[in-house]
Amino acid sequence: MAEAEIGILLLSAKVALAATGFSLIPAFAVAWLLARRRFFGKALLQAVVTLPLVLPPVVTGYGLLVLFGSRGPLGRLLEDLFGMSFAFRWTGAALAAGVMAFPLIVRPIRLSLEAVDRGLEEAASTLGAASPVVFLTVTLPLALPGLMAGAVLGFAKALGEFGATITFVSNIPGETQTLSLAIYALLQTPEGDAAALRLIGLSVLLAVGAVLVSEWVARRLSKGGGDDRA
Amino acid sequence: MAEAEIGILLLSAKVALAATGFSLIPAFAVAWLLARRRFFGKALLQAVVTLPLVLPPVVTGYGLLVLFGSRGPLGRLLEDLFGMSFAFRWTGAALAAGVMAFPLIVRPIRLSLEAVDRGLEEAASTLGAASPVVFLTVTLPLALPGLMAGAVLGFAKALGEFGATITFVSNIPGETQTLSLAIYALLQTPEGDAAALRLIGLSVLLAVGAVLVSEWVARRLSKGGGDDRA
Amino acid sequence: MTVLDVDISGRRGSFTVRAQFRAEPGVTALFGRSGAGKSTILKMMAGTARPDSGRIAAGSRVLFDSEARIDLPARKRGIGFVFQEDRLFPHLTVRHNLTYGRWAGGRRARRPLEEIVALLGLEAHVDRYPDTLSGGERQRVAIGRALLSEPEILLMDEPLSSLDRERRAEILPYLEAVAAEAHIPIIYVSHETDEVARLADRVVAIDEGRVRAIGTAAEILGDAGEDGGPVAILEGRVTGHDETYGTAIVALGGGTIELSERGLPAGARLRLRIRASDVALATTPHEGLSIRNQLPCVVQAVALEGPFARVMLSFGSERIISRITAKSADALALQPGKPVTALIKAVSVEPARLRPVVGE
Amino acid sequence: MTVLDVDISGRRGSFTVRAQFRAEPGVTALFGRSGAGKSTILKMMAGTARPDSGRIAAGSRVLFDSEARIDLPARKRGIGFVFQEDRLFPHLTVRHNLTYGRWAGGRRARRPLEEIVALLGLEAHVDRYPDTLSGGERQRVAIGRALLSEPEILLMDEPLSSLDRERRAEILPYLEAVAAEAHIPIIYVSHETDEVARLADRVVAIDEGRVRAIGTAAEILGDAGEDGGPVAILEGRVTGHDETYGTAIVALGGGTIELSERGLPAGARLRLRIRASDVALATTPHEGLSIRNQLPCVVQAVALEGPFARVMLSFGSERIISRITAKSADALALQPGKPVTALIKAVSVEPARLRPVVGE
Amino acid sequence: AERITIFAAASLKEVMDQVAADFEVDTGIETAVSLAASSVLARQIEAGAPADVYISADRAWMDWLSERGAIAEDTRRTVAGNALVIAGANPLPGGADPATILREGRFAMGDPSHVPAGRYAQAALEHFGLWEMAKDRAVFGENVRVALELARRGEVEVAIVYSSDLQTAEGLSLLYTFPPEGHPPITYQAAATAQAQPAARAFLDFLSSEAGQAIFRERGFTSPVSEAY
Ligand SMILES: Nc1ncnc2c1ncn2[C@@H]1O[C@H](COP(=O)(O)OP(=O)(O)OP(=O)(O)O)[C@@H](O)[C@H]1O
Ligand SMILES: Nc1ncnc2c1ncn2[C@@H]1O[C@H](COP(=O)(O)OP(=O)(O)OP(=O)(O)O)[C@@H](O)[C@H]1O
Ligand SMILES: [Mg+2]
Ligand SMILES: [Mg+2]
Repeated sequence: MAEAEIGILLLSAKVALAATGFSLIPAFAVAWLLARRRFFGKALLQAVVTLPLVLPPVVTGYGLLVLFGSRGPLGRLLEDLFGMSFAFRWTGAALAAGVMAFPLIVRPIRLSLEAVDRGLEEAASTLGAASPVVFLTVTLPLALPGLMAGAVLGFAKALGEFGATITFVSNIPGETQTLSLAIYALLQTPEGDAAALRLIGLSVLLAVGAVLVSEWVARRLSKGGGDDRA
Repeated sequence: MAEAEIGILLLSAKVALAATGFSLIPAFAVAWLLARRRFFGKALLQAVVTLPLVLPPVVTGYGLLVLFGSRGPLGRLLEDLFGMSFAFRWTGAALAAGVMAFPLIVRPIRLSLEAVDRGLEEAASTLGAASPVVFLTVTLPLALPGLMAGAVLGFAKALGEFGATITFVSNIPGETQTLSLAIYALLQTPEGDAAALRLIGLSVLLAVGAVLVSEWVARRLSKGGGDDRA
Repeated sequence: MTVLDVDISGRRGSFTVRAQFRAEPGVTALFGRSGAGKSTILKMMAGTARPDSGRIAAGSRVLFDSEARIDLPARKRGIGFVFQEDRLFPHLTVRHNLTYGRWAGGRRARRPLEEIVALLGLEAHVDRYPDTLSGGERQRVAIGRALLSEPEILLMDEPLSSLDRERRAEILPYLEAVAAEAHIPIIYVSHETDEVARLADRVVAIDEGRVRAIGTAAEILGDAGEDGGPVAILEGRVTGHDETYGTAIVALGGGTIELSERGLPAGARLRLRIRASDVALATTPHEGLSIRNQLPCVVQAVALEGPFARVMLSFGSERIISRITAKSADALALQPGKPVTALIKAVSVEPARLRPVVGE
Repeated sequence: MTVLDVDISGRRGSFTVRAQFRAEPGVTALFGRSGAGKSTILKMMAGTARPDSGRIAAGSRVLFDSEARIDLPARKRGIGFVFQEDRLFPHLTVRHNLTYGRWAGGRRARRPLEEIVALLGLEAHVDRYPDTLSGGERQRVAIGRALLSEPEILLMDEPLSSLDRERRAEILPYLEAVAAEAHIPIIYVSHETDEVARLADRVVAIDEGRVRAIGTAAEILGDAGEDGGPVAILEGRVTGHDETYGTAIVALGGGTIELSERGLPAGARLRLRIRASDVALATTPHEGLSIRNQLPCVVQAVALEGPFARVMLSFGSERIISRITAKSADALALQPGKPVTALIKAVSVEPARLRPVVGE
Repeated sequence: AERITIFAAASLKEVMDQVAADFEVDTGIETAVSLAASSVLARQIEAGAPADVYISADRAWMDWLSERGAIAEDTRRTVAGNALVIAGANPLPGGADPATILREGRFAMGDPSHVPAGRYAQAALEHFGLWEMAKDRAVFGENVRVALELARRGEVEVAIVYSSDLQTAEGLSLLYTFPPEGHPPITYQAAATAQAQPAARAFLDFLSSEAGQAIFRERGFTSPVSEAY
């Protein structure tokens, strides 16, 4: 494996991990709102969350470019406030991947949250647990399968994300060129096929690895139930 | 709304519906295997199912071309057996969308199936119900939320699918040019922005509509529990 | 006539079960402490848990045989199972839950739905979904669902545990009738010695996964009345009535006893349940007492149990137990061989179970 | 000392509840048929269901007040709730379920975990997950979880329904002790009149969502003994012992009664439970009988009930009920004003509840 | 070391690999090449992408950037041209003309609505009066690579592509080359962006140099037709 390929692999993993990692909490929050609250515009929120799935990725990419580019309103705001910049950086690739993965993470979590027995949460609160504690000790562990499923789908999607990423942060080797983008570049000419196949192989390995790890984790969790003792 | 745009809209809806519709049963079967059976290579199956998510869509598109093209082994087989052809047809667009949507449909169904109380299936069988009947009267209704979630995610993805579709069946107006492809094409030319925005609006409407319908159906189902009497 | 033959051993986690017993038509009670393995045995009989080895046969039908590699699926075992946790279908109305065995299980209808619904007092709830039912209502639906599946074997795991006494009193006779009419084996798990004594033809005592003892209710429960005290169970036959007072005369081993129970057909066989604490003793027959049943007995044995004395009496061929204070036993100078009069109030004698005149 | 004041009305679907009662420290039983609304009332007290209007106060702490718009969340109500369905946390071991109130609820530890585990016989199961526990084991964990949360009010919804008699006999005294020591109100739902009579200081009879009657166990259950017959409940005080035979002498309204129970402290107040069917009558005192308690009474009333006669007797200031056959009543020529001797076997008198010498 | 970022049309992948390597050897200036669709790159530059050089396969997007003042106008130049050809898997007996080749069966070409090669192909066919007859049998690929692949796999009979694309495609042979006068000139333009580093000019000069042009020609591109823009 060439050094460049290792670099691409590591970058992809970093981008996908960051995308999934940073999406999980907001996704859980949105899923919780959708599963548990009744409010005006709930269906609309669900629709908005689903949007990145429905639109061609290029559109989402352009949207991100307009909002989070170095000239975009949000991009400028974040730059000013936190010195955080997404434009044409790996962070931007992670943002794009995160946005695209978001609906895939939200749905399974919502599904799991809806399936959590409210009676158990009631029992927890009669035992004196405050809402955040009930959440951490009962709701969250019981929704874990959904969280896992969401994380796996999200991570896989983040690995494979292409359209929004290339549109938002371009295809800059070493900075934003993830596996998907590199494969795309190689596929532009027949000569690149061999190299592309190697990268595809890497992608597949990464995906299989992630799935195996997730299945293993899921099995451990379902066996143990987790040691959630505070 | 121009006539062409209506045509594109209808085609998109047709492709997405067909993709989701035809994916549901195999997706359910795969989800069932993954949720209920222990077999060698189970994690591998899960990985393979997840693959279209991980790979750049172009790769999946090429893969479909190789397998299901009119010269591809599966393409030829299907042509010979059923006179079914995918190449450059809307059916091919549906196939591409279906394959890309597949992992998104499988996961929530699997999640729901894993959450179904096996005790209820046991109870059904002690009451004399044969396995397929237990499945139809107990397992399926109880896994319905997952089926719904999978269908919504799948439909949304099918609407938005772009990379694999354009690679597999190209962009043939009236035959394979879905909303996504049309939007993409418009965005490629500097003058296309206005028209693209209109189509994006259409996409958003379609997505919001689909989500609203699904939420409504879900609410009805959870209220009634469904009249599953045979 | 189906006789159920069970001889299985198996495991659930670290818990092992080894059970062998026969259940003839009628009620066989599984009796034992919490965690003894009763539910596990039922599940193995139903086919929802798998024994490691052994054989289960219902008459000539082999349900399970590890050697012959027979393992009928649950649905082919012809069972009706009232699970300890109710296991109602949450997505079906009470009505569709009740009739599930018919529309999904293909079991033929014999008992009318209305009869069961009325018996269980579910009239107001048939179109509701289980999630809002009260605990007892859920349990009643579960009973009805099993009864309506027209089982050839009925397995009931504490079916009446969350029901009030009035409701039990309505359902119990129905279960007795089912057992008598349908002539099917009913395996009944219960902690209520009353219920067991009343219903059970046979009691299988389970302890730590093994069968500790098998016998009649009298033999097994003899030592465990409803307040923990001993109970004697006598078999008798109705010989006459006192129409004025509505009492029945029952002939027992060596005499008769008067019973305050109307409507017992003459000739009917009865099982009488007499709590040891309801039996007082006197050294001579007494007049001017409200206690009408004064049975001439002979003391067989006197066992001191702390402040109590348990006195075994023979009354003709029957055995009666009396529990009195040790002080009284001393005062009466009881010892084996001494003839005494057992005083049993007519209202203390409970007809544990009425058997049809025919049969046996 | 917390007195619980409940006055609420509310709905669950089409079912309406309207309940008003007071629960002082000690055990208040909610008694009523399946579907009467007992669980609903408990849930409203616990704060897991919301009444439409009314007020719930524990001493000076207002838990709910629709007018003052107070609605304390469940966790702040200081309750321990044993739900009818056990509601164990499936993802936590038995140990972590039991101690949940401590590590998640911030309730301070008072009772040692080991004591509760031993009481409930869960030693072998503390590190298991609930899904493989037997029905009774689950119920015991649920009881332990509530007890260990150190509640100021204990709500128990049929906590012993799936436990065997031995286990009940172990847990009941503990509950009595909790009620006595901790001086907290316990609201106890049960169908077992025995349990209720033994435990309850007060019984609230619930019927179709309303309070039908409130009173002592004697008043409410007077008409419903464990076999459906009437029961008298007398209050007495231990005055002495017979060490040789292990019996206690209890002074009642107008005399004494001998009780076969060891270890009753002299001076302790007792509640005695006497089933009407355990009381025989004689026109004269008798010798040579194993029945040691012969109380001189006066017939107050005789009511015929089919083949039975219910005889109300006054014994000093106390009331005793006797149930004999109508035939005996005629034979003894019972009528109001007639002096008779009530014969009560020492073993038939059950100390329903022991109260500490202090208190009240 | 100095480092410049080149935004180049994806179809220039091979050329850019070679050019970048040679340029670095020559000057010691490192390059990073971002390959994507011309439209995507143009919009990114307009949004402030840190690109120093833009190389477009499509004049229109260069014009679009120029209108917005996003490129250094004085550096804009045509760096290569291309020829339009018909490629197929089965070599035909010589002398075939487009009318014969395209008489029946599906053929692939770029999407004339947005892919430049498609626009040129439409123009060329119109030039021969074949467009109306052939357009319903055309398969519009999103990029040349797809069109080539379709032809190579036999999904279509032939594909209309650039001669440079044919260069490396195994199993395909040249069937016909369209005369350049039949379609608008095919040009690849390059320019430094408005905020480019000075080294961008060196890179552009390298593209126009003998060494740079040799690489283009080696890959099947033609010399830039001089053209006024
Ligand atoms: N999978 C398992 N792993 C370990 N122990 C188990 C498992 N399943 C059941 N047990 C244990 O087996 C014993 C018997 O369980 P079973 O449910 O048969 O008891 P039971 O007699 O029905 O008790 P109860 O009256 O409380 O319902 C219990 O102690 C239970 O904890
Ligand atoms: N959401 C609801 N919609 C309609 N009816 C309801 C709802 N919730 C409860 N009920 C009804 O209210 C009545 C009282 O229920 P509750 O659970 O309080 O009874 P209970 O006294 O605890 O009975 P059990 O002894 O059977 O547990 C029941 O008949 C029940 O069906
Ligand atoms: Mg059990
Ligand atoms: Mg209840």
